[in-house]
Amino acid sequence: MRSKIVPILNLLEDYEKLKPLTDRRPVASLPFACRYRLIDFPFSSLYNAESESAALFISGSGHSLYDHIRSGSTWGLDSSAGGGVFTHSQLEKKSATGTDSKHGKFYYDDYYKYVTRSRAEYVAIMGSSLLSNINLNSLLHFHEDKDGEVTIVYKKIRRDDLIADSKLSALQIDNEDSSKVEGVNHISDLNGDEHIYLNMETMLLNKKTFLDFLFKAKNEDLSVNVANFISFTIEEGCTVYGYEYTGYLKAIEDIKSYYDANMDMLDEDNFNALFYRADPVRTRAKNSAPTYYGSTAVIENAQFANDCEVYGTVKHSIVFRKVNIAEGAHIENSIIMQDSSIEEGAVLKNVILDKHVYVKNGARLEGTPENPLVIAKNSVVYSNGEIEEG
Amino acid sequence: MRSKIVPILNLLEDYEKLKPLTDRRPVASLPFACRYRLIDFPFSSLYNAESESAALFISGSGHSLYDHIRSGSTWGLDSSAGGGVFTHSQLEKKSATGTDSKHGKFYYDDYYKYVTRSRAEYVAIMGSSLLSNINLNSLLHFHEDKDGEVTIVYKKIRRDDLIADSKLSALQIDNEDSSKVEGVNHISDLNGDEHIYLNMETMLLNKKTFLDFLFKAKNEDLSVNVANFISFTIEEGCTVYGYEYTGYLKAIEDIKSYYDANMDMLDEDNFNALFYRADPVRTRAKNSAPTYYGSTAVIENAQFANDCEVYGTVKHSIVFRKVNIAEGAHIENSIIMQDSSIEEGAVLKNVILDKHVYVKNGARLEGTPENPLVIAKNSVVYSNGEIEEG
Amino acid sequence: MKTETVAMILAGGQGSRLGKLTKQIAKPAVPFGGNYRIIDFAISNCANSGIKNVGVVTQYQPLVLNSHVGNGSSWGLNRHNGGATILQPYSSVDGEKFFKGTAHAIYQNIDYIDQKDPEYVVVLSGDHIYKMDYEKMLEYHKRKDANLTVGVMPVPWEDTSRFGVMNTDKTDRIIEFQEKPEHAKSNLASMGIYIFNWARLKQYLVDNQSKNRQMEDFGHHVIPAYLRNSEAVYAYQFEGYWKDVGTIESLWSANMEFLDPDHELNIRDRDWRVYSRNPNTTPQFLTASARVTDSMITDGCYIAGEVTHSILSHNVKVGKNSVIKDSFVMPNAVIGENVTIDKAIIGEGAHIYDGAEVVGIEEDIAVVGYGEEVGGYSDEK
Amino acid sequence: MKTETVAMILAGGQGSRLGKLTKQIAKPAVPFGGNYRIIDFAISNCANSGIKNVGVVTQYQPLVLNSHVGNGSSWGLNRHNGGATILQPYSSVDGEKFFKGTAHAIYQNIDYIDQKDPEYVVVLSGDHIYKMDYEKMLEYHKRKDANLTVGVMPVPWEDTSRFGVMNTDKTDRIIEFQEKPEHAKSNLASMGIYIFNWARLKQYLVDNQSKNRQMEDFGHHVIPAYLRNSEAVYAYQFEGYWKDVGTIESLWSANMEFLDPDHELNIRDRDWRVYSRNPNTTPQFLTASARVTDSMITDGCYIAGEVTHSILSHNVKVGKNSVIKDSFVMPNAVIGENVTIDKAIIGEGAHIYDGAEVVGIEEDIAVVGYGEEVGGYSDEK
Repeated sequence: MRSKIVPILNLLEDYEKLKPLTDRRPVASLPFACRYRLIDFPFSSLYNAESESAALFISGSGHSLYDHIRSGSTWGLDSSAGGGVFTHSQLEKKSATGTDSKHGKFYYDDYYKYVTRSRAEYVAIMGSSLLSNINLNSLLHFHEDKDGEVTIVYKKIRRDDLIADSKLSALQIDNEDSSKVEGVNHISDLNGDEHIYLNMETMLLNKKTFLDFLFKAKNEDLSVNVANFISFTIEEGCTVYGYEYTGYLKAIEDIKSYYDANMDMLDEDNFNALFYRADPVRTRAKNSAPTYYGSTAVIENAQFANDCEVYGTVKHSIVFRKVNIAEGAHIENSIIMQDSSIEEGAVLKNVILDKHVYVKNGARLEGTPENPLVIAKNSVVYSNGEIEEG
Repeated sequence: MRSKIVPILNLLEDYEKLKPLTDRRPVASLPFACRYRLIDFPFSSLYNAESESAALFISGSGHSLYDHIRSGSTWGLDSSAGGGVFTHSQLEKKSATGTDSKHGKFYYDDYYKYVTRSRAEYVAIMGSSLLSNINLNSLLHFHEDKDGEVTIVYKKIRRDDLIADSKLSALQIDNEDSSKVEGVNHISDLNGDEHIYLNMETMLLNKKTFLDFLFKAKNEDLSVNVANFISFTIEEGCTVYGYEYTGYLKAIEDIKSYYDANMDMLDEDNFNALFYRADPVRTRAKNSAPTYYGSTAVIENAQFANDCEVYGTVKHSIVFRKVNIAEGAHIENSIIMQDSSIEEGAVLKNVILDKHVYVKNGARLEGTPENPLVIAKNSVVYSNGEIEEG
Repeated sequence: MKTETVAMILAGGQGSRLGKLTKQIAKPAVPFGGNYRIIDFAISNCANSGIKNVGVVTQYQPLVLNSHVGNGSSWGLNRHNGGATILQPYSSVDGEKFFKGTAHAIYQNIDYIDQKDPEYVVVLSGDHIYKMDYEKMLEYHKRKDANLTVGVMPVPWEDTSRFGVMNTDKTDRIIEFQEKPEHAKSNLASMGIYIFNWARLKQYLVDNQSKNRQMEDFGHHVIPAYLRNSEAVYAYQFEGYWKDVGTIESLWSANMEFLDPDHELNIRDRDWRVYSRNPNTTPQFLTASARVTDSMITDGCYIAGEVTHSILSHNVKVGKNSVIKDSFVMPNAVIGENVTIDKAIIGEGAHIYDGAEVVGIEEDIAVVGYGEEVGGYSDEK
Repeated sequence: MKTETVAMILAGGQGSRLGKLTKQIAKPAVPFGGNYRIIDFAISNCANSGIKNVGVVTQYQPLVLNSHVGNGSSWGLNRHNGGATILQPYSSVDGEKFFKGTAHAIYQNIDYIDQKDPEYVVVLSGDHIYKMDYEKMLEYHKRKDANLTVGVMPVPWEDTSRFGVMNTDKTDRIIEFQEKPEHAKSNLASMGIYIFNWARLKQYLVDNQSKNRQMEDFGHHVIPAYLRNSEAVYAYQFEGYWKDVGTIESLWSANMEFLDPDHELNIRDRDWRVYSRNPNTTPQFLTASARVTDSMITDGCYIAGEVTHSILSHNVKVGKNSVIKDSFVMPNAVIGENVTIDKAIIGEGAHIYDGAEVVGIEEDIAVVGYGEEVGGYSDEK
């Protein structure tokens, strides 16, 4: 069957609180769970719904993202015959027009062109920072069934599952019909122990609704972004339905929520909810050898990618590709990204090592679960604890 | 045979004088000769030498370049098993370090990492703005034969083949041994009718020579770029040989030289020199239908890509993909980029239409060979000559 | 991922009525329309109909077809677990497996189909020129709750004796099948396009083979067996352009029709593209002496002569003062100066030397074979 | 682009000594080492030796092999006009072409090789585990100005009767060939690796076929014919690790050797990588009850039990209190709780239920076939 969905990925996401991890990469290319990047999740949703194209709206240079996506063939987004990945860089526009475009503002013309040339009937809008695994076909069935103009995905969570100064929003759900959306609230206006309907910023729209909106937004020079789009459509009189997502969700808004999302995967229920469902998560294939665990290795509740060599102790941790862990090294509650090396006697607790970090003999690194210690890419950590940034 | 060359493409090229064509694209992705972009030429040199990887150093977001390159598979630079395209964006570095890196400065560490992990013995450095088709295998044989440390490619031209304020340089060739390079001059210091040895900024170096240089440059915080690299190596006491290129060459430094290069292709000798040689030029394949020439079409010395429909008169012009030319339209000495439409009775002389320009019924656009008229991307040209930029 | 539909394209035939054009390559691999090979239409129909798994069954001179089809990436098939797979004879513990007929070719590739585990199998020919939405036919098949739906089209009554003819009742159910009948009861001809419920077809193929009953050909064996057993067999009527290019004359006239910018095949329709493997070549160069009207020209051509109402495939060279009219020239042909070509098909890589003439008439199109040389030796390179 | 070398990998054999492991798939497609299939070693050798055109000749149960090898992109072969091509039997105007022996398989695929127009053809087996730089062997071949170079390696004298043995003179020229001799004159055994000058080999194959002389097998017919005619035939001695995994015991011991991090096969050598088609799967999950030592584990595994000195391929599940020792487990096997596996090979997708035991000894390794189920039915999903 031909895909009925034309998807737009809004990757103009806020990365300030995720620094230094987002120094050289957008939120969408943050590494996650040994072998993935956050973008893999919405991309895999597209793959599982057999979408043939995706438009990406990116801020900054997108360099690391392009390197990961390449032709998009991993997710069936190859462009050799129709379809393809279409990228739109905010930056490019800026330098072309000489004006400082507002962060997150829609580029109406690019959207218009992309959507009109597709034969698909519905527009899907997704992001990457609300980690989840959404079945777009189910969403589509729901949307066709309800026959409204917009369907927005939400999850019922507690207010304090989110960070204090979260920039996300919550939906007001109709008391009579729990699938109808009546309005949108800022999270910051809500109390800590309330149950809320988190706006997952993933939605399905009728193509015509979307094009009408673009036309109006352009003519009236509106500044509408994903966050306030729903309030806008409700004000415009559209019928907006809410689709409840019941799978794993984590809003990645700062270092701690990023760290927690990774640690969550060590809980089998969370891991299975995100990965072992009918909709597998795909990432770019890399040639690799199996991981070797030496006779001195002690492993307890940990996840690894291929291509590691492990002789030390690893507990409750997430280890990416090509990591070497020497005999006598001790790693606990940590995230070790690819190409890192941990020498004998080093001790790491509640640490995030970015890519290609070298921890020398006997060095100690310790953060707390509330405040994990982040070591920047290419750093060398010396035995005396001194850190040289790369 | 395994490739002996590890190539570096320096695409930090000056684009100021090529505006508005370079408003939204680097020099490397300028469209050329109906179906190519400038980057296709060095990439095809790599393909023909069976290189498996390339490092690209890009300024700005490189968005249009990434979209063209994709996985690099067109040029055998696919990364599924070793090799691949490695991109390094100057911009990324800037925002990461907070300092304003000097334009064109080498990023020593990225170079170092890229070169050391290759098994190849020689480093090739190339650019995209000196349009040519260089056989890297011949260059390699020459280099191995001479057994020097550096071989730089030059072409014997007249000073006034270049623009008055050219930023290029010329080599000083040894009187005794015409293959030895003794120094480098700025073009701007040379007289108009002199024969000069243009430094084509394409070179082959021994890997060790290159790594030694990186080490020194980093330690001493030198600011070396491609243009002054040769003087630097000569000062350091390296033996530098010059390899004479005798094929087609055009230095694309401003709109006129870009226009001339395209018009040059309508001369069979130039066309054959650049395209019909043992080393074919490859570009990303696109699905297309043959071009249809209607019964009213009058064509004289013109080139077309597939997917056009032509009913009008086209003389001495270059026409890209998906261009429609209505009956009664008249096009002369012009470059029409893809997706443009020219309506009945429109007259175009010495014009460059960027992509997706719509020229309405009866509109007249006229430039001169010395100063071709450029119409920016997405513009609409109305019958009364009014131009609406897109 | 569940696969709803697998398409099996039968591309095994030699197509001997195409004479020297099918001596070294299978008929579906014969060039067509400047930028295509015949099989591109069937594969593109699959791609445009959302069918992502396509088995191309072949056993005759498969090299060109194999490298053309590859993994199907040119048609965007290599996505979402889909892809094109070339299916050739092989041996197993049961012995060697050559294909003896259309149905037998499916039987021998049961393993491939079972691997994909589809609900429906669409069986197609690799040698017809048409655009058809198999998804609509599949919707019809489901709506009718059919076990087999046969694609049919009305043909002139006087031609019915050349076709398999389907007699239908008012509900479009097929009640009788006549193979090349002298006195046809209907003018609905089978297009060789079938949608089967896979489980049922497999049962027919396996059961009958194990009982040594002949089940080699769809027309001769399978459809009659279905009808005998009162299976739900329906006819799906196709109305558009459809052409079997099985002879030199039909190949030529299909190209001439294709050339017409107003033809219903409309090659420029962006909503139903015909995909192919695109060669890497130069722009088309029309020199000052060229005169090209009412023609399709493909990238890589160099034209210094006159081309009227013709299709030139990629990399064709035409010298000065040569005239090409009402002809189809395949890729890489070289045509010298002062050559006359009229109502002809020029094979891939053929060389027509200076001053030569290749002239046919509508009823007897002139053909130059692949790599064939015509005319004396000139001093050109 | 000129092609210097084409490699032809003979992957046609059933490998019947591997018993149930080669019933549905060809021997070169049998899984190995956690992340690989046997043929990956030969294809990776080609890729690392700079050979970009690889023909994989196969006729026995080719489906798995075909989808594994594809166009060779997993090995980076699909670049620069190169690529892997699966060569199966086909029919032509000369009749049907099944392969009767190693040399005959090359003969039947002359068209493929001629299309690439190489100087040299490297003939390889698809079922050996080794790392070898064919480029060095080719340099030797050129230096010796040979017409045929045979890859050889010293074997223990007592084993010579199982091999084709090459007697060489002081210049390494082969002066005599003994096939499985009772009294060998040399201990240099043929590895089934040949470099031929293509023009000469083609001449031998075509001439002799046309004269109805047998030229079916390299060992039995071609090499003796070359020697009879005093062609320049040289032996190239290989010194590294090489293993024919033709039996259950040798497949098992090759895996056990592969596991050793200090083994000379060194799978982690970045300068000579062994490539394979990589499945898309999850990270490996070692739970709190897992105990994994001296083992290779692959992505997608979920381990709650104990694994010692074993290789687990991707997506293997091991339940609590199960013990796996000295074993090789193929992909997608599911091992329940309280299971004991020792000195065993567990086939792809096999299911070992709770409490079952699969225990072999070094001389008689236990084997569970593909998709086979062992043990009673438990209440697990």
